Amino acid sequence: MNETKKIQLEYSQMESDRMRLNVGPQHPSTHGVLRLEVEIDGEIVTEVIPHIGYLHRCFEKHCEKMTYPQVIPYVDRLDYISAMNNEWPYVMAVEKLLEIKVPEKVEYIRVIMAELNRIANHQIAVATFGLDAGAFTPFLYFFRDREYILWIMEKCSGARLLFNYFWIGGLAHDVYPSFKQEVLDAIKQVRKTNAEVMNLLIYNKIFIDRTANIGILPADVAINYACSGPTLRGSGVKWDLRKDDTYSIYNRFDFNIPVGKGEVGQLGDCWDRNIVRMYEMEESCKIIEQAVAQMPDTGDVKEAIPAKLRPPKGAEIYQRAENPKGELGFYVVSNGTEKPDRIKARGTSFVNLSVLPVISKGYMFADLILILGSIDIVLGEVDR
Amino acid sequence: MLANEIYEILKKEFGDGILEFKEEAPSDPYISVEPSKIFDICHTLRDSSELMFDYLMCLSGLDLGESLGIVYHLYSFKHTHKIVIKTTVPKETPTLPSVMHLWRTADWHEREAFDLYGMIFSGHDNLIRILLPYDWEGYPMRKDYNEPEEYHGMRVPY
Amino acid sequence: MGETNFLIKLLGDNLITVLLISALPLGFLVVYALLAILGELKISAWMQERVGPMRTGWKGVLQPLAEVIKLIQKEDITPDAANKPLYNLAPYIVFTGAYAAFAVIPFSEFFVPSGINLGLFYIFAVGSIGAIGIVMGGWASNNKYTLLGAMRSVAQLISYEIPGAMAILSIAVLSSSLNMQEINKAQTGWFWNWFMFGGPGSYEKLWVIPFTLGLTLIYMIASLAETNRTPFDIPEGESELVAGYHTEYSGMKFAMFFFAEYANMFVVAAVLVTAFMGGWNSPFGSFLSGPLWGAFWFIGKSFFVIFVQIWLRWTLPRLRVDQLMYLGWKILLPVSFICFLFVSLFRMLN
Amino acid sequence: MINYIKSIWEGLWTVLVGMRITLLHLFVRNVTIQYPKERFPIPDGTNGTAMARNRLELDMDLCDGCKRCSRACPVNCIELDILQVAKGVEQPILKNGDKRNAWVPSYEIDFAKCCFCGLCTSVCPTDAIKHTTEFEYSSYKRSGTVSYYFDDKKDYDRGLKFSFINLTEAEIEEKKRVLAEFKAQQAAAKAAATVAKPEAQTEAKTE
Amino acid sequence: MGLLNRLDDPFEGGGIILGKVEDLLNWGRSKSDWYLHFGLACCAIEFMALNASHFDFMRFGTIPRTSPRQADFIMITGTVTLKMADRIKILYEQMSEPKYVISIGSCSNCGGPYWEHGYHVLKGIDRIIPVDVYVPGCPPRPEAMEEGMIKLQKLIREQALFNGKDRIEELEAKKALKI
Repeated sequence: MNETKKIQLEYSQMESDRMRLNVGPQHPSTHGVLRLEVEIDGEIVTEVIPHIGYLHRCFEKHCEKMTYPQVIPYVDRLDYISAMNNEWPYVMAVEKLLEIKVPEKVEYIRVIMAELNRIANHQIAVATFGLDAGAFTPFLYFFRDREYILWIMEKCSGARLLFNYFWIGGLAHDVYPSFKQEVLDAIKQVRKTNAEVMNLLIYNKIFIDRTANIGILPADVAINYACSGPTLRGSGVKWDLRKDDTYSIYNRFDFNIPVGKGEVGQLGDCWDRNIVRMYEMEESCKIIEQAVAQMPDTGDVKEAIPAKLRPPKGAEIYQRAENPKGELGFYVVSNGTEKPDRIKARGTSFVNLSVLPVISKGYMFADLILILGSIDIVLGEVDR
Repeated sequence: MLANEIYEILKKEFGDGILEFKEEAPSDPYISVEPSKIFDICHTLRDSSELMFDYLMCLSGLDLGESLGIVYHLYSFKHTHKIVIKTTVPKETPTLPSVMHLWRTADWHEREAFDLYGMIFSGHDNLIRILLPYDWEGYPMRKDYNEPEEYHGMRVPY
Repeated sequence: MGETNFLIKLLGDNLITVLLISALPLGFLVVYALLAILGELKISAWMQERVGPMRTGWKGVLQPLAEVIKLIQKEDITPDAANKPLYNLAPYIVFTGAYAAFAVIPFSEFFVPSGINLGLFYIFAVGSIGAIGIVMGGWASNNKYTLLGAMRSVAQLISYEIPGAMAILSIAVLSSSLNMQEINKAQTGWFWNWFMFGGPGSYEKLWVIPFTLGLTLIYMIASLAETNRTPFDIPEGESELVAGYHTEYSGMKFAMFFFAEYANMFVVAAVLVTAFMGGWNSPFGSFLSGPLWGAFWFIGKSFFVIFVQIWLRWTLPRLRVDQLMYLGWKILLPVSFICFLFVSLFRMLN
Repeated sequence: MINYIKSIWEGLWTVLVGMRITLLHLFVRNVTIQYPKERFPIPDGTNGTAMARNRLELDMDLCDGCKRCSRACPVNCIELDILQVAKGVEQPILKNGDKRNAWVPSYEIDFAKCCFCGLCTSVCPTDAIKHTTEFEYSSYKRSGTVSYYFDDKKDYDRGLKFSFINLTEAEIEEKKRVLAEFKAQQAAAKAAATVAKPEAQTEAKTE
Repeated sequence: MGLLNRLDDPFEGGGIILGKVEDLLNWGRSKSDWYLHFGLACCAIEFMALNASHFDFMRFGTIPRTSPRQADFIMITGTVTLKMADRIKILYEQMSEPKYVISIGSCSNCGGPYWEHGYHVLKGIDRIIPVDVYVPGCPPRPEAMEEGMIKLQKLIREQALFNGKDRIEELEAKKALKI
């Protein structure tokens, strides 16, 4: 079944009726409330027009009305699957505006939390990708493991999904005594399930046939569309903000940047984007192991939290960090009061989704769903 | 390459088109430019071999009171340097050239800026609303925006 | 006919008997469908380290009953733009196709509703009626998703009928009969007499075993496609076509499709069991064999096959429609031809 | 041809590998926690963990009406009124021994709006407002108000707005009256003082 | 006429057979609830967790359906924007009777965190469709959603089919009289 090449469309010779299909906003596999206007010829997609904004929750307007700490709950709700990673660039941006130095222990806890959340996010991404392909069981195995990670986060922050844990200058709560051991147990479980899913789903022949050689995204197109994260790395571009524009304490850890290699198909296909996520989970496990070993036991996580938050007037900063989905940036403009003048979130999924019409043309309708799944979007971040 | 060197290069090429260069901690250094020249400047930024800004990180709209601002955050994969380009347009005639054909990612960013702030990007292929419904009125991120009372028979305020 | 049906022996050949004979599979079907629904829910749950329905009766055993009661009460919507006669007729046609196949299924040595000589042929003929119902339902719903689902379904059914028929044809060659009861009788004895293992014979049959095993596998795959189950559930592929051809159906009409799917599962399992796995024969020679034990073995084996179907469903991802065609036409069909060739050769040599 | 056979073999083999994994899971003990009978361990602030952020609870005997929670709330779901304590006339104390500065005659949290971010609990100086581990208060109505101290605590079907007042209407009236009297007294005293002062001044001037 | 008494008065006297039938029908409906596979925002992720092994929503007899026609109830899990509101109304209308709605989370209860400045957020799903159970939380724990489900099942169990009025309303009226 390796003959599934991109089907060449020659409409000059083959005139046939095209059907306009409306996929979404309520559709089981648009990952939320995305609407795709699809033009299909038989089963072949000839045009895709994404219509977004069905979850436009006025994030940027809310930011103007809130004080700096009050924005954090709203930042959580952007990419609600990886809320810790969302909070981080925002908190870093404000810390840079205020020129706050964060204590050592806080940095380590932040790294551990962000990487745990990265694992949780990739678990959902791979799980829903498998679900799009019709495999339901790996989905539940991943969600079972994700639960163990969420328990750790809940014990630290008090919430299961939207944590409000990273505060400007510190953390909302210190970690609990058995934290390190539980984190190590959780990543042990993650590795076990990953090995299982590799056999059950990723290297399954049907799955390979479904996902290899479709949705090919060349590296230059990816950069021109400003794709980032696994979407870009799946195309073979070795670029990770944690290494290439390093922030926090990531330069202390030893980890690789997995890139797509075109192992079973062409470089930059859906399978490559997916396998990058699987390998990244392993890299995150490595980072966590190192961070747990190096983390200082003592220290106050709240000591650097400022009492008054008034960044200098006119100061502005664009801070980006490696979200599980790619580059998440916050452009923060201060007007000298305790409320920001403007916060713009550069949503990773928003940018990554814009490449969908380009890479899904000429494939079959069933492939469109998989290509969408392989980009791993979250509508909260697309629409903001 | 440092920001002031980039400024020198641009200043040499565009002269009056470049208005200001500002670099003070904690803010990012930025170059503010003439809005009508933005396409040419961005073209140089993208294609000249020593700059090579191939990655548009972010394009944001701003409400500055009397005028609207547009901010471009650029990054270069090759040289790993970044720069911020700023420009302002008056609120009454918020027109400036589109950079969509330089960086395709600007397509949706510009549509979003049009949607929320009402800037007109001339040269954009498909400048329609993106986040809000197509029949929405007004530009909600402007500071003088008032919430509508009703939309399609549904009450909007709480 | 008399000797294959204990009811005729008991009550004589009259109208009441005929009605009773036709009602018996229906009763069985209802009980079976409830069990299969429960089995599907529970087995999928256990495979995923869950527990499945737990709050309906003891450990959730009454769950399917609750579903039937609920489905009876649901409002029956007919879309305004639908073609009403066809729309209303379609679920019944699908169900009829599935139910009619029960007429020739030999449940036991002494019970087969109708022991006609063209049993296998009849099953294949009747099995295709379902496709008409599906395409009727999909087209009449006047919905793009249902139409796509129906089109895919028909393409799939037709292309998988051929390898399935080739597999069954080999059995007809081996047993030199199309009567399902005869095929069963040919496999009497220990389980190595099943046609899955080359049928009755001595050591000479050893070389044909790989081919008959292959045919079993081919029929298994083809039957999955015919019942629209994963990995071939493309017509109702949830991730792309919402719910496929029955997207617009609700209430009892949807229940008909639902029942028909489970009935079809049993029919293909029964054919597989009859043709390849000895039907109502005990696997251990004369141990536990007899008319009632026959029914037990037959239903037990069928349930095992259904378990495998459920097992596969919760393991595999779904194929794409062109890959499905590829698998059907370019892999299953040639392989089944080769197997058929060698089986015929074997038959000729003996 | 070799590729053809190899791909068939790969297909069969990977399917078998997958089937083995799911079959093994069939015999693994399930992890489900059957909610109404069994409970998940919810972190409750002991052993160094954070408090799980579920329904808020207010200890009225600790609340001094400082309004910090209401200001910190990003969604403005906390609404409260305060009534000054008539200092001198009455000297109530809080549970923790401090002097009470204000009575709180109305304190409502609308859990339909609340975003459970925990900012209100972090700013409370007396720890009066706290998150609890309770999450079972779904309701058939949204708009109704549950009076936390007076209603039966098992019966939360009345709504999602919680009123945390432990004063009865009569008590509130009483407090208002006392305050009004006190204020009137103070005003009178002030007036007397202001009247007295100029007199004294004029007296002083004339002298 | 004892049997038919229940038609008018479900609580007093006779009506055993109809009462039993009603109980059976209600039992069937309450134990077999198929929900519309439908996620909107943050709560949908917790809803996915609810379907996963640790919580196992299927214990309650629920099965996800992708088509609204076959669904018995819909869980509004997340922020409903004005752009989306029309669609949800259509979805609700496409569902076949009897149908129920559970509103999950602050956003669908009344706009949640976005109730004050959200120019594009519908402030409460009950402005467009009737809601049976409100589950508070942002997002609610999966157990809280299960509790909402139990409340919905209780509501269905206590519905009166043969006199057109909801039993729950009458019960509440009686309760109010007694108090």
